[in-house]
Amino acid sequence: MSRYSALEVLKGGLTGQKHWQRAWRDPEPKQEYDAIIIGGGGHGLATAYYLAKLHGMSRIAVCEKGYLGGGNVGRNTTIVRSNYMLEDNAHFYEHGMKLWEELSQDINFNVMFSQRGIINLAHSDAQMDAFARRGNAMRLNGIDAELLTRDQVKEHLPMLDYSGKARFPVYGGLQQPRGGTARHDAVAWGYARAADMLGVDILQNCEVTGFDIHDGKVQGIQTTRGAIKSGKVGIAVAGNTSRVCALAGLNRLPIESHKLQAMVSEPLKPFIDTVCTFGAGHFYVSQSDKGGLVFGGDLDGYNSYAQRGNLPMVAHVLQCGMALMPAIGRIRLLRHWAGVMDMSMDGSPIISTTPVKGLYLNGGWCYGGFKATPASGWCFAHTVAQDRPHRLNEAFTLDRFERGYLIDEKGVGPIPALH
Amino acid sequence: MATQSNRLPGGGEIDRGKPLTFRFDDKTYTGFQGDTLASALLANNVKLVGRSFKYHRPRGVFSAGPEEPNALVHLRSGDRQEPNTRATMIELYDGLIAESQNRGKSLRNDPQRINNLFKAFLPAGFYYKTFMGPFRNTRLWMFIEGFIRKSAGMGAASGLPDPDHYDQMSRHCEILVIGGGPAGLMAAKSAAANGARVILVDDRADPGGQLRYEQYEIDGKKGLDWINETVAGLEAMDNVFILRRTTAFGYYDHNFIGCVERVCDHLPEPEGNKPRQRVWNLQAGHVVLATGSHEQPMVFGNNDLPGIMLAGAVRTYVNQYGVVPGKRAVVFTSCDDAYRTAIALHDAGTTVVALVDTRKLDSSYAQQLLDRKIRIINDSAIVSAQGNADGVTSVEVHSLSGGGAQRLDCDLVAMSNGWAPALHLFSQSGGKTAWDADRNIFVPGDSKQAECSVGAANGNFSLKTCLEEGSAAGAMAASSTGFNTAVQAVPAVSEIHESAYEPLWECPDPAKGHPKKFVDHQDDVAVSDIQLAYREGYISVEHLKRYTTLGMGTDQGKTSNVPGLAIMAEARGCSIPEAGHTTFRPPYTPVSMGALGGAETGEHYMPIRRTAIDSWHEEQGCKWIDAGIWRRPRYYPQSGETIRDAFIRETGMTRGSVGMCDVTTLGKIDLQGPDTAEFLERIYINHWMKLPVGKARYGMMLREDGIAYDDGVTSRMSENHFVMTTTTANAVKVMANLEFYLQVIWPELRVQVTSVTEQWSAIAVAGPNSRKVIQKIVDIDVSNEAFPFMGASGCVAAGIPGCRLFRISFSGELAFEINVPCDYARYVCEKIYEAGREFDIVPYGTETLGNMRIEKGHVAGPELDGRTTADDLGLGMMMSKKKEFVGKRLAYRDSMTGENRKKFVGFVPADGKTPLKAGAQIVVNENAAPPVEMIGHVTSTGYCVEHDHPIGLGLIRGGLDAWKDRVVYMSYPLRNIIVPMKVVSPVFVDPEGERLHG
Amino acid sequence: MIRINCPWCGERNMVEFTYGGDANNVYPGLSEETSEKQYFEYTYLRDNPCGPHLEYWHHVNGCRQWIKVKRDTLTHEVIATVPADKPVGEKE
Amino acid sequence: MADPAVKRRSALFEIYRTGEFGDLVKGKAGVSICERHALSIIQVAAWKDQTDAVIATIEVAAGIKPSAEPCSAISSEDISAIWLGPARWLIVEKETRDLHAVIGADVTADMAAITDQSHSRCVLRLSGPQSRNVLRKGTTLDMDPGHFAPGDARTTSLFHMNALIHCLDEETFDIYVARSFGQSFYEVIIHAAAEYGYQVADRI
Ligand SMILES: Cc1cc2nc3c(=O)[nH]c(=O)nc-3n(C[C@H](O)[C@H](O)[C@H](O)COP(=O)(O)OP(=O)(O)OC[C@H]3O[C@@H](n4cnc5c(N)ncnc54)[C@H](O)[C@@H]3O)c2cc1C
Ligand SMILES: NC(=O)c1ccc[n+]([C@@H]2O[C@H](COP(=O)([O-])OP(=O)(O)OC[C@H]3O[C@@H](n4cnc5c(N)ncnc54)[C@H](O)[C@@H]3O)[C@@H](O)[C@H]2O)c1
Ligand SMILES: Cc1cc2nc3c(=O)[nH]c(=O)nc-3n(C[C@H](O)[C@H](O)[C@H](O)COP(=O)(O)O)c2cc1C
Ligand SMILES: [Zn+2]
Repeated sequence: MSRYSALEVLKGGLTGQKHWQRAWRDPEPKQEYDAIIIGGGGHGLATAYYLAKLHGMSRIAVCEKGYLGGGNVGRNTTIVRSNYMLEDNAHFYEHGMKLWEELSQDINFNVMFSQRGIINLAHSDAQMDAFARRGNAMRLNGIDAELLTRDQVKEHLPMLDYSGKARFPVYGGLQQPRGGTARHDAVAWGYARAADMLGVDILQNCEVTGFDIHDGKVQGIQTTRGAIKSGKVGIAVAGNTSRVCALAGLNRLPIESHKLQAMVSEPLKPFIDTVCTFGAGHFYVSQSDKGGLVFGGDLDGYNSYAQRGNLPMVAHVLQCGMALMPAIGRIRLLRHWAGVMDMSMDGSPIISTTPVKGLYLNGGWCYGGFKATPASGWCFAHTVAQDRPHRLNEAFTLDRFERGYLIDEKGVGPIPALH
Repeated sequence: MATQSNRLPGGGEIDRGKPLTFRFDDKTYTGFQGDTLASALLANNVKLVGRSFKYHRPRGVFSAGPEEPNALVHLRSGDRQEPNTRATMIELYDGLIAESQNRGKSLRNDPQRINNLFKAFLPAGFYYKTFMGPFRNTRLWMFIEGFIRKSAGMGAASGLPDPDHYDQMSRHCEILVIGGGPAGLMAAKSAAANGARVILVDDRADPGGQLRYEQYEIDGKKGLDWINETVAGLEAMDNVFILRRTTAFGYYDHNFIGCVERVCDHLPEPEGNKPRQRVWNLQAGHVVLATGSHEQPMVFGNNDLPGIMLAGAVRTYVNQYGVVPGKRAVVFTSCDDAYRTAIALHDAGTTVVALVDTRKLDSSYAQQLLDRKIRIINDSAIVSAQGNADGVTSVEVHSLSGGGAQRLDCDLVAMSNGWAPALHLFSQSGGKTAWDADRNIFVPGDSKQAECSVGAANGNFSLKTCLEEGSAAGAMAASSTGFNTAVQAVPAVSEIHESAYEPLWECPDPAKGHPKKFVDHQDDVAVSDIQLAYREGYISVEHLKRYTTLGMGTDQGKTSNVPGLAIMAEARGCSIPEAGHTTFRPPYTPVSMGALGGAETGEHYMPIRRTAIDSWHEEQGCKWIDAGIWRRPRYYPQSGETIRDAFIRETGMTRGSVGMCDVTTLGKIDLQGPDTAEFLERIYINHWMKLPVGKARYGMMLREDGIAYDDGVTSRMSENHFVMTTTTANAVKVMANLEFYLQVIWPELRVQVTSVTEQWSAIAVAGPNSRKVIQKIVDIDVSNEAFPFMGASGCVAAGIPGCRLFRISFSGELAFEINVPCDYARYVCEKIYEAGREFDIVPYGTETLGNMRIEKGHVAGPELDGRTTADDLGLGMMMSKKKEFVGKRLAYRDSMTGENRKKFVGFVPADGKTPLKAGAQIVVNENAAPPVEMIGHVTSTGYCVEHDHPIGLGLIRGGLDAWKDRVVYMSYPLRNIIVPMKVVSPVFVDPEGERLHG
Repeated sequence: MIRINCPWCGERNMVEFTYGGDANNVYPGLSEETSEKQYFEYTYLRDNPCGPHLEYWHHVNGCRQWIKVKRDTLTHEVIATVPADKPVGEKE
Repeated sequence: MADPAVKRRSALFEIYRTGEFGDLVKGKAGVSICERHALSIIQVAAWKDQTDAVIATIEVAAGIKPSAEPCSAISSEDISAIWLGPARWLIVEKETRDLHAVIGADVTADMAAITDQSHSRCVLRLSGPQSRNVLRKGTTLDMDPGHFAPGDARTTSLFHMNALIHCLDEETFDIYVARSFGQSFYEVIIHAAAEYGYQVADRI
C-alpha cells in the first residue's frame, strides 16, 4: 500500500491518480481472533490500532454494524481540548492532546488537527473565577491555559456583541491555545487505514447481536456475519453502550442515551479563527476548513436513540448564536443532524474491566469523546491487552459510582442530561 | 446601461410596465417586475455569474429554482449583505445590488482560476494525503490550512450586526399541504371543502408550480388562469390559510413542520415593523407533500460551462420570464419532457440546432419537432462541450452505438436526465424511500407519520395524475382528521402521453482527452473523483459523500446525489437501490439563522427578572449584575468610587451602623398542610418537628447522591404553615423537586407547596442600629426579649398590613428581613431608608452581601459547587443521626467522608495585606514545577473591614484539623501570582455570634 | 416536536415540559432497613432501552403535575401517559 | 387592606405609556393592550378528597363557583375562578375587599391551602382582531378560535415565560405572568404587536 505524501499526490497527478489502493481491506470475518473490538467509531478503531502497534497483538477484528465512522465520530463538532479541572480528567485528556499533536504523522493520514485555540467565554465575575479555578489547575498540571480579558477576547473574536446591548456581556474568557479542531472523518479513516496496515480486520456491516459467555468469562460473539470466537472483547459503541452491554447481561448501567444536535452553515470565507463557547447558554462554534460554521448546543433532553433532533433546540442554539454574534443573522443554516450520546452519571467516561472476565467497556463519553479518541484507544488497548487499567484510566472504572469516587467536572450530580 | 438583448418582445408573467434597475458586480442593468435576479441576468445576456468552489471554474445560471448550485451571489451590501444567495430565488426589486463571489477582484480575471490548471493534483481528498510535515507537530499543516481556508468557502459574511429583525409563529391545522403546484392546489381544494383547517405553503411568490410555465390547458382554460381561479377560491375560504414565499424546511416528530416565510425579502428593506423573515411552526393533523420534483442533469465532459442548463429551467425562462438564454440551442435528453423545451425555444425564435436523445425510441413529441424542422439525433449523447468563461460554443455528440461523432455549434445546451421526486420532507418524516425500477426513480415508501405524497413528489409526472392524486389525497386527509370526504371533480387537461424515460447516468468519454465530467457543480466533484473514491474503498455512499464532498454544498446535491450514487453503483457493479442514498436532513433549503433564532435575541435573548424595588436601585445609582436571569444591584458607587472602595464602605457602614439590601431573588416556597413538618424532616438534614411557631431555622438539603444541594431558612408561621427560602440559583429546581417528592414518592403526605417568590419582596436590614430602624417601621416589639434571634412574625410595616418580619442574618450582624407584598415594596423600602437616615443607613448590593457572608464564614454558591458534602462545609453536625433523610445513606459512602476530603476553611495572607483571589489553587510548595499537587482551592475572597486585611474562604484537603495556622500557597499561575497564606477558621467576625443574639 | 398528552391539560408541546428520566426506578423509601445498594441503584442505574421507555415528565409550564409517559426512544412516539402516582394503563 | 393613601405600584409602573404605536392601518390598531392592576389573586389548593366541598364553599364565600374541568375558567362580571391544576384555582377580582380573608373564613385549612398571590403577577389584557396573532408568536398552543374559546384558560410557555392565558371573548385574553418578568413581558408583547399597530389603554 502506498504511503501518503505530497510526492505521491504529485505523481498521481501525472497518472490520473490511478495508483491509489483501498485505504482498508474488506475482509471476511475469521473464525477466531485474539481480540475483538465492537464499534468501528473513533475509539474502537484507535483501540485496535494501539493494540496492534503497542501490545504486539496481531489477530484483531473491529466489528461495525454500519459503515465505518458512521456513529458519533462522523457527526460531532470536532472540538479537541484538554482544559479540564479535575485531576483524573486533566491527565487523561492531556495525554490525548499529546497524541493528537503527533497523530497525522503517526498514522500517515492528515487528520487536519488544527490547534487554533478554544475560548470559553465568561459573562460574570463569578464565571471568571470559576474559569480561573480551572485554568489555574490546568497550569499547575502542566497544561496550557490563558485567562483573557474582554479586550483580549475582542482581538480573537471581533464579531461578538460588545455593543452594550448584549444581554450577557462578555467579561473575558479562558483560552486553551493548543485546543482546536480536527477533521472528524479523517480520524476514523486514518485509524482504520493504519490499523488495517497492521493486519487488523475491519468488518463493516457486522452488527454484534449476542455474546457467548461461560462461567463468567467471554468466549466469543454472535454477529450478523456469523459467530466469532475470542477470549477478549472490548465494547466501544458510544451511544449504544446500554444496548450492547445488555446483550452481555450487564443490565442497568449508570448511563442514559441522549441525542445531541449539531449544525453547519453554508460555506463562508474565514469568519472565525478559533473555537468559541458561549457562557450564558448552550452554544459553541468553530469553522470547518470547508468554510461551514459548525454549531453545537445542548442535548434535546430526553432519552433517545434517534439520530435526528427537534426544532426547539436548533432554535435555541441559534438564539444563543444571534445573542452572541448578531452578524450571523444573514448567514444560512445548511444542515442539522444529531448523534446519540452515552451520558454517564458523573459526566466522565468509563474505560474499565467488567464483571465478565475478558469483557471490557469503553463508554460514557457524553458529548466530549471525540477529543478523547487517541487517549481512549490508547488506554483501552492497554486495559484489554493487560486485563487491567493503565494509571491514566484507573479512575474511570465502572464501579466508581457505587464506591462514590465520582469525577463530576460540572458538579450537577447523577442527572445525565445536565452533564 | 445594458439592454435586455435576450428578452422576448412579449409573453411571460413579468410586468413590462414596471422596469427595475439593478447592479451586478460593477454594471447596472434593467429587468422587470416579476423577474428573478437570474432571469434578469439572462435577459441581459450575462452568462458568467460565479466561480466554483475548488477549481474556480466559470459558472453560469444552471436552474430556475431552489436546486441552483452555481448562481450564488452576495445580495445587498453593507450590514445587509447575504452571502450564497441563489439568484434563481431572488425576486428582483428596484435598486437591487448583487455581487459575484469566490473570486479575486474581478469575476472574469479571478487569479485563482489557475487552480483549474492543477486540477489533476487536487483530486478528492488530496489534503488527507499530504501536508503532514516532516516533524511531529501540527505546524506545517496549520500553515497550509491558512491558505486552504482562504480559498475554501463561497461567500463572505459581512461581520456586521444584522439590522433586521425576525419572528416566529405557531399554527395548528388539520391538513397541511406543502407545495402549491397542480397537485397541491387540488389537494388543498378537496381537503378544505368540508371545513377542515387547511394551510397551504408554497415557496414562490405565487403558487402554481411547474404549471406556471407550461402551455397546458385545464378545463379549457390556460393553465395560469386555472391556477389563479383556484387560488382565489381557496383564499376566499375562512378555513384556508395560504403562505406564499414560504419554504417548508423541516419535517419533525409528531407532524410538526418548520417553515420560513420570506416576508420582506422581495423588498429593498423590511416595511415598517414587519420582520424580514418569519418562521412558522406548523402542527398538522395530516400532511400532504406536493413538493414536486427536481430535474436531473447529464454528466459529460465540461458540462459545467455557462450556457449549459437544465431543460426545464430553460423552458421556465422562456415561458414564464420571456427570456431566451441563447441564440443557438442544443437540447439533450433522456426523456420526453425536454422536447417541450425544444418546442418552446423554437416558438420563441431561437434556433434549435438539434435535439440529442439518448433513447432509440421515438418520443411522443417527435412529430411536433419534425413539424418545426428540428433535427432529432437519437441513440446519441453529448460527450463534451467546448467554450470559455463566456459560455459554451459547441458540443461534441457521439452515437451511443458507436461511431458517428459530430460537433454542433451552439451557445445554449438544455439538458434533462429525467426528474427526481423531491423526497426531502418525506424522508425527514421518517419514511424510507423505495426504488421504482420501472420508472428509474426513488419514490416515497411507506409513511411513518400521518402524511402522503402526491404528484411529481410521488413520482407521477402527468398533469392529470397530479390533479387526481391531489384531489384524492386532500379528501383522504380530511376524512382522516374527522371531516367528511369530498373528492373534488378533477378538471380535464390537454396532455399527451409521454414515452418512457431511460436515464443515462454518465456519458461516454470523447475520443480524445478526458475533460472533467462534473457531477456536483458547486463542490467540483467529477466522475473521476467518484472513481478515485471507489478505488480507495470509500464505496458506501456515505463515505463517497464525505470523501469527495459530493452533495455537501448549499444545494445539498439536489441535482447531483442521484447521478453520483448511480455512478458509484455502476463502479461497484451493484444496483442503485443497493448503493442507496445519503440521509436527507433539514433544512430543505438553507434557512437564515436570524429567522431560526427568532425575535428573542439581543437584549431580549432571555427575559430579565426584576425585583419590585428595581427602579429605586436605579435611582440610587446602583451598578447592576446578572444573577441568573435576575438583575440585582451589585454596589452603589459614590462619586469616583471603584467597586472595591464601594463594598468596603458599604460593609463598614453596615457593620458600623446599618445597611439595607434587596434580597427578593431568594426562592420562597409556601408549604401548608398537616404533614409539612414531617415532609421537611425528610428533605432536610436537620430536625423540624419541634420548631416552634414563630421561629425560623437554617436548613440544608442534599441531593439523592449525598452531595450538598441547597440551603436556606425556613420558618414556621403556624402549626401547619411554613415558609421556606432557597438560594436564588436553585429556586426553580427545588420547587420542582418538592413537587416530585410530594406527587410521586410520598403522595400520602398532606402538604401543598406553592412558589411565593413573586408575591413577596424581601429587604434585609442589618447592623447594630437595625433594630432601631425596624422598630420605627413595624408594629410589633422587636426587642431582643420579644423578638429574639430566629424570630418570625407577621406585622404591619409602614402602615402596610400583611407583612412579615424575620430576625435572621446572613451578615452576622444583628439583622432583620422584612417581607412585603411586591406592589408595596418600593414604598416600604423608601420608608426604611427614611427611617434609617438618622443612622446613615446605606443600601448595599451583592458585592457587600457577599463580602459580609465571607467575613462571617457562611457558605454560598462557590462552596456549594455540586461536589461538596455537608460535612466538607463544616455542617456535618447538622446531619441528624436519628432520622432518615434524602441523600443520607449515600452521603456516608467511604469516599464521601474521611480525612482526605477537602474541607471548608478560611485564609488570610501571610503578610496581612496581599489580596487573595477566588479561583486560585492551593499548593504546599512555592516553587514546584508542573505537575504540581493541588491540595485545595480558594472559593471566595473579600476584605475584612474590621480587621483591615484581605480574607478568603476555600476548601483544603484535611481541613482545619490538618492545616490550622499553617502556611500554604495560593497559586494563581494564570496571572503569575503566588501568595503565602495562613489557614484559619472561616469565621472572621464575631465568632461567638454575640451580635446575632444581641 | 414531541406532543405529550397531559392527563389533565390534554395534548401539549414538549416545550411545556421538563424531563425527569427513568420511571422504572422505584424509590427505595427512607427507612433504616433499606440498603445502601438500593439507594445506589435508584440513584445511579437506569433502564436505557431502544424502544418503549417509561419516564417521568413534569408539566412545569402547565398544571405543574409530574406524569408518567411511555415513549418510544427510537421513534419518539408517545404510547401512553398517566399521572405519576398511577401505574401505566390505568387512568385516574 | 393597606392605607388607601398608599397606592399599589404595578410591575409596569415605570414603562407603561398609553397611546397608539406601530404600523397602524388607516389609523387603526390591530391590538389593544391594557394592564389589569390592583387585583386580588388568591390561590386555593384543595385536598383532593375535599375538591367538591371546596368548590361549593368558594361559591358561597366568594360568589364564584370554580370548575373542576381542567383548563377552564368561570367568570362573572367582577370575579373569575381559573383552573390552574388538579384541585387548584386562582380566584381573581379587582381588589375591593380582603378576598384572602373572605375565602379563608369559610375554606378552612383542612379543606384547602389558601395562598395570597395578589402581588405575584403582571396581568395584561389583549384584545382586538390581531390579539391571537400576537399570542401565536410566543406559544405553541392552538390559538384558533374554535380551539381556544371564551372560558378556556391554559397555562403554557409564552415567549419563554410561564404564562396563564384566559380567553374572555373571541378576541380578548387576560395573560398572567410572574411579576418579576413583567417588564420583559410587556416589551416582547409590544414588539410582537408593532407590525399590527397597537394601542396601550388606561389600566383597568
Ligand atoms: C453532535 C455531537 C457533537 C459532539 N461534539 C464533540 C466535540 O466537539 N468534541 C468532542 O470531543 N466530542 C464531541 N462529541 C462526542 C464524540 O463524538 C463521541 O463521544 C465519540 O465520537 C464517541 O466515540 P466513538 O467515536 O467511538 O463513537 P462512534 O463513532 O459512535 O462509534 C461507535 C460505533 O459502534 C457501532 N455499534 C453500535 N452498536 C453496535 C453493535 N451492536 N455491533 C457493532 N457495532 C456497533 C456504531 O455503529 C458506531 O459506529 C459530539 C457528539 C455529537 C453527537
Ligand atoms: N412530463 C414530465 O416529465 C414532468 C416531470 C416533472 C414534472 N412535470 C409536471 O410538473 C407538475 C407536477 O406537479 P406538482 O404539483 O406535483 O409539482 P410542482 O413542481 O408543479 O409544484 C411543486 C410546488 O411546491 C413548491 N415546493 C416544493 N418544495 C417545497 C417546500 N419544501 N416548501 C414550500 N414549497 C415547496 C414548489 O415551489 C412548487 O411550487 C405537473 O404539471 C407535471 O406535469 C412533468
Ligand atoms: C464538522 C462537520 C462539518 C460538516 N460540514 C458539512 C458541510 O459542509 N456540508 C454538509 O452537507 N454537511 C456537513 N456536515 C454534516 C454531514 O453531512 C452529516 O449530516 C453528519 O455528518 C451526520 O451524518 P448524517 O446526516 O448522514 O446522519 C458536517 C458535519 C460535521 C461533523
Ligand atoms: Zn398538565
